[in-house]
Order: sequence, then C-alpha cells, then structure tokens
Amino acid sequence: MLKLKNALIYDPKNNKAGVKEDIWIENEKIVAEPSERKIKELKEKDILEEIDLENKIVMAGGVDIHSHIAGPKVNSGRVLRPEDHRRDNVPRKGKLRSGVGSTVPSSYVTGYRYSLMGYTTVMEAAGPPMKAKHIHEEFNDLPFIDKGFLVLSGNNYFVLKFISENNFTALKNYLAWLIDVTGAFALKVVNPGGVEAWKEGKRMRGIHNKGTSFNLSPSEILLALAKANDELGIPHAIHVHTNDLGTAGNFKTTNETLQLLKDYRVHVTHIQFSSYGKTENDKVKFITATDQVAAEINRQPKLTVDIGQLVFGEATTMTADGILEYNLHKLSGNKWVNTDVEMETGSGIVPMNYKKKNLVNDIQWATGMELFLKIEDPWKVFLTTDHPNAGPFTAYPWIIKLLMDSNYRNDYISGMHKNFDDYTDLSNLTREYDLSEIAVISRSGPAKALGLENKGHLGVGADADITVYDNLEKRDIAEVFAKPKYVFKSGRMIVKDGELITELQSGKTLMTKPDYDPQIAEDIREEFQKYYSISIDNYGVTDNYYKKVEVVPCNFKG
Amino acid sequence: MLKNKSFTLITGRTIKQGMASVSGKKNEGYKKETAYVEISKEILKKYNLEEDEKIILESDSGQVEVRCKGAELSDKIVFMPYGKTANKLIGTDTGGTGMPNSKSKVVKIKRKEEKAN
Amino acid sequence: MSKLELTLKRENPALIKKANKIIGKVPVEAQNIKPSLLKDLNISEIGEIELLSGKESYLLKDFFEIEGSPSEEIIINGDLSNFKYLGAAMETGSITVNGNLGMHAASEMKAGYLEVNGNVGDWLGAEMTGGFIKINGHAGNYVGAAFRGDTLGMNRGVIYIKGNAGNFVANKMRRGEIIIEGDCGELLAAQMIAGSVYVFGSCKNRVGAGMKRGTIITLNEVEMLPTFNYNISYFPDFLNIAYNHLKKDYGIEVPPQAYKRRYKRYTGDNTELGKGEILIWENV
Amino acid sequence: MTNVKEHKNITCTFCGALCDNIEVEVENNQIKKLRNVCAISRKKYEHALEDRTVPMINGQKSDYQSVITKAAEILKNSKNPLIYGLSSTTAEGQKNAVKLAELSGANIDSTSSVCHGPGTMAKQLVGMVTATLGEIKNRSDLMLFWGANPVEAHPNHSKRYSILAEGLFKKNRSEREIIAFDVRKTPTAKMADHYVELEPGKDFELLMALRLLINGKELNSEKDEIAGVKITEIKEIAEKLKNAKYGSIFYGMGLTMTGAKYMNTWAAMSLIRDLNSYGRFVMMPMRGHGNVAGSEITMAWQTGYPFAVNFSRAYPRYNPGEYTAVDLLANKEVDAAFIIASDPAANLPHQAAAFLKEIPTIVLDPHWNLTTDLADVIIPSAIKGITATGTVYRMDHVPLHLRSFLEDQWPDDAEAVSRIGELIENA
Repeated sequence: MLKLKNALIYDPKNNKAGVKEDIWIENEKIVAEPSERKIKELKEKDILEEIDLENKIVMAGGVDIHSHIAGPKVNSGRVLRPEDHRRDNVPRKGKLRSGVGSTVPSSYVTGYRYSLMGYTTVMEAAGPPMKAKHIHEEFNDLPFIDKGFLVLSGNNYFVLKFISENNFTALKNYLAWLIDVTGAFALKVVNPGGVEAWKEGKRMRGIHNKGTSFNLSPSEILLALAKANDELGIPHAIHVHTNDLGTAGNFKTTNETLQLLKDYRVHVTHIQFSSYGKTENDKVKFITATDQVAAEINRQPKLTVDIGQLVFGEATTMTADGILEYNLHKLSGNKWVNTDVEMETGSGIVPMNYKKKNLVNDIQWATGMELFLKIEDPWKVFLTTDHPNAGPFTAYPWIIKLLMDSNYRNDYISGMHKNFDDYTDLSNLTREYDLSEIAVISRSGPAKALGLENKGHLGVGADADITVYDNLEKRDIAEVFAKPKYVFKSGRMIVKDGELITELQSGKTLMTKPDYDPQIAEDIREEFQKYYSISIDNYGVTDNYYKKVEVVPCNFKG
Repeated sequence: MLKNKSFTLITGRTIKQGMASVSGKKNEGYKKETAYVEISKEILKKYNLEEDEKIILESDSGQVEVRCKGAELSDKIVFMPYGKTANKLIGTDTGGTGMPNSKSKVVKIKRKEEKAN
Repeated sequence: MSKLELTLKRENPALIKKANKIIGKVPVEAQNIKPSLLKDLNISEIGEIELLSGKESYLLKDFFEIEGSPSEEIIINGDLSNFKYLGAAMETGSITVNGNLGMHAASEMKAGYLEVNGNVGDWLGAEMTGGFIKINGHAGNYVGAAFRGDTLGMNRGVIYIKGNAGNFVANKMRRGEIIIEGDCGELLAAQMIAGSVYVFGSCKNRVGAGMKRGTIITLNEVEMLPTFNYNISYFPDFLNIAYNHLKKDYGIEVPPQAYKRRYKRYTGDNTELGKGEILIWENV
Repeated sequence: MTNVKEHKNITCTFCGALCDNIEVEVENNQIKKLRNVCAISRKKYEHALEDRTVPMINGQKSDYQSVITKAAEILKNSKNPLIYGLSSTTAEGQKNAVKLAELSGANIDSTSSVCHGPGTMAKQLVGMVTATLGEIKNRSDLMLFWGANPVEAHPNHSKRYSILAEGLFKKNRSEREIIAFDVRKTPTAKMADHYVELEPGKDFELLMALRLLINGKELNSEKDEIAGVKITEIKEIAEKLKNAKYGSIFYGMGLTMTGAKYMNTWAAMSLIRDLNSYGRFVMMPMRGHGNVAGSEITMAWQTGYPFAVNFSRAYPRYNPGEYTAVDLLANKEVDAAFIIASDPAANLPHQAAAFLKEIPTIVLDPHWNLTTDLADVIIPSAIKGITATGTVYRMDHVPLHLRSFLEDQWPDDAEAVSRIGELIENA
C-alpha cells in the first residue's frame, strides 16, 4: 500500500481545492484510509510506503480528450517529416526504448512526453475503421498512458445508406457493431457528408445542402448519429469536427450545428478552428467570432468543447477532413498527403509553421484564448491543441500559464501583429484561471465528458493516476506544469523529479461495447464483400491485438 | 557492329520467375527463369543472332552468359527477369539514393564466339 | 603560428579484418575534431576526445598520432574515407585533410575553412550557413544540399571543388556559391531556391529540375528539361564581375574563355516559380 | 478417419496486393485444395513445406537454441551490424527486429530501399495523394499504369482492385479508361486502351512536361517529341488527365529504378497533386513483397523513419544512400549481417551481396535460398500465413491478420528475433 501524505489536493469533482489530505493507494486504485489496525499491520510487515508531499500540489493524472497519437494518419505524418525528427533525438535508456520527437513523435516518445507532463489518459481522435488493427498495434507500443480511439463514422457508406433509407435500427446496430469490431471507444464525426463530397470531387458548404450521391445534408447525418449515440448509451457524446472547419465565417455553421443538436449530447472538438467570423472588405478576411460561439456554448447545458489552441512554431496538421488539408496545401504550398479510405473516410496531412508575425495565425491564436476566457463554465471547455494540428501537446504548460496569468498574457500580446486588436478582443479580457479551473479543463472535465468515471478525480475508487506538482509560489507556472515532481500511473511511480523511471509499463486500451443485434454483420455482408477490397471476415480486430483492455460500460441514459 | 551498340538493361518480374522463385530458389527452374535476356527481334535479325543462342551481356560491373530470346521490344533496351544473373550486371553505385541502377544499366552484347556479321 | 597535426594510425579500431586482412572499415564519427573545441585543450586532453566508430566509443588517440600544439588550425593526414562529420557544425578555425574524407564533411558548417587534398563523400557542406570549403579532388552526391525532407539546403558560404561532383549538387540551395571545376552528376540544383552554381565541366541530365530562383552557369552544353524556356543569347556583364570576384576573393581559376563571351540564357523551372536561370557558354 | 478442414478468407502473402480470399482445404497437415489463388500463389502454397531450412552453424547442423545464441553473440560483438530484409516477415517480426537493431546498435534497412523506398523519399519532399485499393475500384474512371506490370507481379490485382473489378460507382471495364506507360509492351500494357511507349530513363521529362501542361503553361520543346512521345500525344494525355473525375495511377519499379530515381516519383507525385485542382486523382505504389509496406509502417512508429535507419548512437537516424543495404555492403562498412526473410544474394547487385560472404552473416528464413548458401548461421522459421500468424500491411497500408492452418516444428520470425534480442538485452 502507498500513502501520499500532506498533499494539497485539487480535485474539483470532489470539491477539493487545496485541501491538505492523504491519499491511499492499493492495487492500482485510490482507496479509503484503512483502519488503524490495518495501518499498524502494514507497518509491521513493512509494506506501507509513504511519500511526503508537504506543500505540493496534487491532481488526478491529466486526461486529453483529443489528440492524434497513433494510427495510419499519424504514422504517415511521421514518415512525411524526417526533418521534424532529426534534431530531437531520444536515446535508449535502461529499458526505455529510443525514438524521436518534435511535432509527430515516435510512439514510445509520445508515451514518454505525455507521462513526463503528468498526463495519464489520452484519446486518439480519429481512426479509420478499416485500419483499426494498425491503431491497436501502435497502442501496444505506446507506453504508460491509457488510451482509446474514436472511430470515424460521419461519412461511412453504411451510415449514409442507412440514414438515407431512414433505417434507424440498422444505423444503430451498424454503429455499435463498428465500435465492437474495431475496438473503438466512441464515435467521431468529421465534416459529415463533406468527406464523401471531396471524394466525389464536390464541395459542400454549411449543413443544410445536399451534395453527394447519397442525397443527404450534413444536418441529417448529424441528427441521426447524435440520436443513435444517445440511444446506444455510449459514455461519450458524438465527437464532432464541424463542417466548414478552418474557413472564414464558419461560426455560423458551428452555431447552426450546436443549435441543431441541442437535445443530444455533443462534444465539438478543436472549436477554435470553427469560430471565425469574416470581414468582406479586407485582405485578411478572418476575425474572431468568439462572442457568438461562446454565447451559444454558455446557453447549452449538455454541450462540451475542446479548444485546439494554436501554438506558434512547427505543427503538422492531420485530419480525416481531406478537403481541409487540400485547402491548407493550396494556401501554404507545403507538402501534402491525402488518403481516401474506401467506404469510410478520408484523411490529409500538411506541415505548418504558425508565425507570430502572421496576422491570421495571431487571430487563430486569439480565438482559442478568447474561447477559454469567454466560456463561463470550465466543465464545458477542455485544454487541447488538437495535437499536432494547432501545435504539439507539449505546449499545454505554456497554455496553462497564459490562462492563469493575465499579465503574462498581455505581455505576450504586445509582441503580436500591430493590427491584432482590430480583429480580436483578447486584450480586453482579464479573467484568470485558478488551479481548480485548470484541474477541470485538463483532467476532471475531459474525464467526465468521456464518461470515464474512474478518471480525472482522486476520490475513493478512482484509478491511481496522480500527478504531483511543485507549489506555484515563486515558480514559473509553465515550468511547474511541464515538469511534475512525481507522476503515478495505476499506482506505480513512473516519473520522479522530471525523469521517467527507466522501466517500461503498458497502459490500458479503453473500449466500449454497446449492445447490438449481430445480424447486422450478415445484413451488410453482400455489399461489403462487393465494394470493400477485403473480406468482412478479415475486417474486425482480433483479440490478439488487445494486450490490456478496460471496457467502459455503456450506461448513459438520456 | 554489335559490339559498338549499347542497350539499357531493364530488369523486372515475369510470372514464371515469380512462380519459380516460390518453388525453391535452389531449383533448376529458378535458375532457368532468371538467366535469359529478351532482345528485339529486329536486333536479333540484324545481327544474325539466333533464338536461344548463348550470348554474353556485359556492363561496367560484370558479365554474364545467357540465352537470348526474341521479343517485341524497342531496339534501345534488353530485358532480363530480375535475379542473381541480372544482378551481376547491376553496379552498386546508388548515386546517394540507396537504389542501384536496376532498370537503367548500360550493357553491351557480345557473341560467345565471334562470327561474321 | 602553431598547428595541431593528427596522423591516422595504420592500425586503428575501425578496421574490419578477416584472417588479418583488412576487408572493410567501420565508419567513424569525427565531429568532435572541432577547432573551437580543440584549441582550448592540452595535448593529452585532445587525445581523450571521444570518437564513435560504429556503436563503440573510442578516444582520438586510438586513431591518431598527435603532434604539434593545440590550435584552431588542424592538419589531418591519412585516408579518412570512413570518417564522417569532420568539420560538421564547425564555427571557426581551419581543418586541412591530406587524404580522402567521408560523408557529411563540414555539413551544417557555420564558419571557418575546410580543405581536403583528396576526395570527399556525400553531403559535403549540406545545410551549411557559412564558411569556405575547398576540395582538391572529387566530391560525392548532395554537395550543399538539404537533408532528407528539409526545406533549405546550403544557406550562405562557399564550396569550391577542383574535381568532379556527384548527383544532387545544390539540392534546395538557398544562398551561397558552389564552384565545380570538373563535371557534375544528375539533377544539379534540383529544387534550388536561390544562390549560384558554376560548373566549368559538363553537367548530366535534369539540370535545375524544380528550381524556383537561382543561377546556374555552365561552360558546356546541357540537355534542357522541357520545363525551361530559351530567352536570349547575350554577353552577361555581371558574369565578368562574378568571375573576377571568384578569382579575387577565393583564388578560383576561372577558365579564360569564360570571360566576355556569349551565353545562352534559359529560365525555369516553369512548373515552379520559373525565376531560375541557366546560362550556357556558347562556343562560337 | 480423415480430418479435412476448410479455411476461408486466408491471406496470400506473396505480393503487396495481399488477396484475402484464398480458400484452402487441409488434410493431415497437407494442403489438398486451393481456390482463388493466382499462378504464383498456387506454387507458393504447394511448395510451402518443401525445401525447409534447419539450424546450421558454419555449414554444420546444429540445434535451434545454439543458432539463436550464436546469432546474439555475432550481433553483440560486432561494431556496426546490418539487419536487412523484413519485407516478407510479419509486422510482429519487424517490430522485434527494430528493437533488436536498437539493442545491437545496428543499421536496419528493408528491401524497400531497392523497391519503393524512393517513392517514400519523394513523399518526404512533396507528399502524396493516395487512396485504398477499394476506393480506386469503386470510383476511378481513368487508370494509369506507369512502369508497373501487375499482370506478372500482382496477378490478381486487375481482377480484385483495378482494370476488371466491380466497383460501387464504376461497375466494370467499360466504365474505365486505361493507359499504360512503359518501355516495353508488357502483358499489362496489352490490357490497356492506350499504350504509351517511353524512351528508357526519360519518365522524368515526360512527367514534367505533363505538369507544365496541367498548370496551363506552354510546352516549348525544341524537338517534336519528349521521351519518345509526340508533343501532340502528350497534349492529348494531359487533356485526359484533366478530365478524369477520379483518376488513379499505379506506379512500379519503372519509376523508382530508372533515371532520376526518387525524383521520378517526385515528379509523378507533383503531377498527381496538381491534378487535384481539376478532379480527384490518386496514386498507388505497386508494392512487391507481401509486407514491405508493413516494414515501413512498423519502423516509422518505432523510430520515426521508414527504412535506412542507424542506431549506432542509441537513437534512430535516417539516411538512404548511407544506411541503405546496398551502400553499406558496397562500401564495406558493416562487420556482420542479419538477413531476415529475404534473399539479397539473389536480389541485390552482385558486388554488394558478395560482401556478405566476407562477414559473419545470419539468415532467418523458412526456406533455403541463395543467401543461405553464404550464411554462417541459419535459423529456420515458421511460414507466415501458413504455419505462423501475424500482421501484414497491404500496398495501401490496410492491415490484415494472418491465420495459420498448418503445423510447423519451428517458432516464427517474431519469436526468433525476440529471443536473440533478449539474449543481448540480458547479457
């Protein structure tokens, strides 16, 4: 048994903000304080380990609700960018495997750097079902952290077919089957309808026009998926990457989407990219539209979002939204990868370098910041950089500093483009996050939104994923959050004094198993065999790919 | 003169080479299917080479003795199934790319025994 | 002025032997033989400098006899064709090699001087940002190039090769000058962004493929890509100035027939910006 | 009593097309019947249990544990070993090989470097627009084969994925136009609507000329042909490319092994990229070996790089031309070699492969081949997809799980490599 004593606990779910208490850990879980007799017994047997955390800040391990860390698209990004790795080398150390870092690190290094930052659970944001085995193969080489993946389901042939046939039962069965056979955690919806349109060589705007051979509008797809997701009881909402993402004036589409889905659970991801206004008489065209978007979020009780905060410097954009990456390529002239995945989805990759001297990049940066500050309830907004799209996840400590310290933020703004204030109102925002709010946006909130009841808090029964930070007094906030004093994963110390313990440890793969009628596989068999290029019998992920699995129950009730 | 004429050696797969390679690399079949050269029928005729005649192919990396086969080919190229024999002609210079000149090696044809053109 | 002289031992740990016969050589990574580092050490400390050969770590004295005194000026004798990264990231001083030298010589060089009395391997002066390199023999591929996937090759500095050079010379070059007295291989100045390359010998195919800007000057006919335009045949004054500068500032022997003569000017690559130029000396 | 067992949806691992519809009937650990196989695949299955290797050290028969121990000793004691091959083993074997390379400070390279590696290098310059094979089957109205001859290298490709396949939007051959670009009229070229014969080594020039036209610029050639193709014909081709709704190009070694090598593929990738300003257009490398795509994939997630990786500094470094097998062997820079599921003595330039004879060489392979002839240590192995399970990646990076349906006396590649690694790690 392990006792962490005298810690200053920040555990918003259990209403603790700087409360000095002890934490007891046994068998990977946080447990109640044992009886005095038990403690005496443990001491006598010398199996009670105590660590004194006097004056240290203690939070649950960080939870990232949206990050690109494994699978075909991420790996293609690695291959694409040898120049991204060359100067960031991680040698083998003890049992820790070697690798490379920078914006698309190798899988081991991804695990190390999340762990070193005190993050213990990360959700891979977009997996093509047909290549799910690849994701699980990489998961098995992604050490320390618990992870799961969101399966792409907004442009799949059978999804579009069943919706267009009004066959809602089949849709639900298909989605549940898809999650089951791919070992996914929840549903991801990327530019619904728009990815199919891209494959058909068409462009779609907004959510109301019908544009593809399936004769469906994005709104019809979104509504059906949100409803199916709620009825299946999947612990996480549908995870939506909006239509028109990245384009000036897209806040209208975003707000229409939010209003359309107001009766269902929705998580809108990297909403920074979806909150732009448009100025017509201007070369820049972009302007923040955070007032409008934040107002809608503040109005809706079920809705959650993550930001996708922009970070200046190198990034590698990657998404299932193929047309978006095509546009980024046209805009930047940078190298461009596109992969259309049959019957399911697309994807694209473009390296980017966000520059502080670039006014549009500044506006994007401000859009993220403003949303953080204008969304009133921290339980609705989560910290992400849509790694590695808007920047690498290793920038989280810096973003935390920007949120907690308005002086630092204003200093930083003073280095922006001279016209910055004409397009943003960040300079007028004085709000500062406190430690409890930081704990919400970086662990408790995302865990709750994902439906992970054992994550993101330090109550009895929680997973013993715990991060210990030095006190902020006289310390740089970013430094403190970048280098936790200790990190515990499943009750075992994995980081000490900013260094990884040199033993590899595997985390769990998080999955859900919603109920469905297995007949669905037979119902789709004929078309599958014809129009996929592999057999339906070779499609599913077999058990040999699963090393350490936790099935999260589907007990959401609407 | 045949000895003054250069060809680009194209190595590649053939279905028989594929079948032979999975039927045991040590078998005669594999050797047979990788040890011939296809040459334009016009060239054969022009230089009085016989179908199945043994000739010597030579590059700056080595030489091999192979049977020749007439084929519908441009007179700029000769074709060999890829394998050990063809690889005696392919040099190791990759020009810094890691890839040798497996389809761009310059070769010459020599008669086994000199006979009048 | 004092100099430091290193002479490669006949027997050294990089040799691959079979029945006492040398059959090959394991690469040695020599970036630590760096003037800025060595000048402040004493001779015995210099002997303790780490050199990696394959996966094994050795000391400089395992490979070299050390003579002279600590200095920014280093002379190395011996066949160093398996020595890589000599002069890499070098910032000051000079290195002279009497013998051949391996890959990545003076790659990412910032300043200083490297001279090789012999041949050098690939990636000479790759991504260098300053300094002067003189090769009295031949050079390999990727002279002054960008590393894999990178956007910028050589960005300032001078590379002067008396002999021939391989493929991909000046690949993605951004700034600076490369002068090749001999011939050069394929894809000279491919994807060049800017800068100048002079080839007094001949160039193999695909000169300037994908170049955006920059100038290629050659004294022999070139097989032009279909993506270049012929503009004009003229007497470019600026070339005489450039040649004088090469001679005066770098001591480069420009062939006399190159001066004050007619050149054909092509521009391209038209699939890119199309602002690159290729000047070809006209033998009229 | 006979014990006949039928296995369906078996994946053939011969080529990068990885047909996963093979049906096998097995009786008493013997294959009795095969369905859906191509001519090569049939031979492969029929020969699977023949010509099997046995443990050998220096030409003497040995036992399994001894060859594993000897292999570990060789790799541990060498200063700069090479691990090479990998394209015909499983992803599990490849992963373990990368770990072994790290543990032994080795160079690790796959047959990709002499195959489609140049395409990957081109991708690192310009990116690549691609799709899975089913997408091409379902949508492509214009298919180009460039320096690729699937009829002989991937015999079921045309039926399953391309020329003759039934797709969702494109139902059959008559709904697709096929153009073949090659230097000789291959059997694939004979199936095309148009055959464009190129002058050897001039692919780059033609691709660049097409790019120019696609970008709306004038083609001012001093000659009336480029790469042996008339300018008028090039203009017609450019128009066809521009008018495709969902064009596709399958490219083979004809691009990667000739002339400008990876810059050929760079030009092709740039052309395909540019064509996406008109309709959609995608490209696909016709990967040769069954899991050569997997070798790049597994190496990338572990090291960040697809092939040509060096571990002498205990972290991965990448450089084709330096850490690639042909260069390392030709320059005589390695002092030991471990060949995994490959036959460099047959497939690499002779002078490079010959160096394997000079240095301690270990071969891990289920069958005798030309490289086992010159090996010091031979480690037998189970046969992937027949007697061993594992993961393979198709040419379009679609993963497939292999099942085994015959029994074997030897452990598989993944286990052999992992056992060698353990001996080094725990030494």
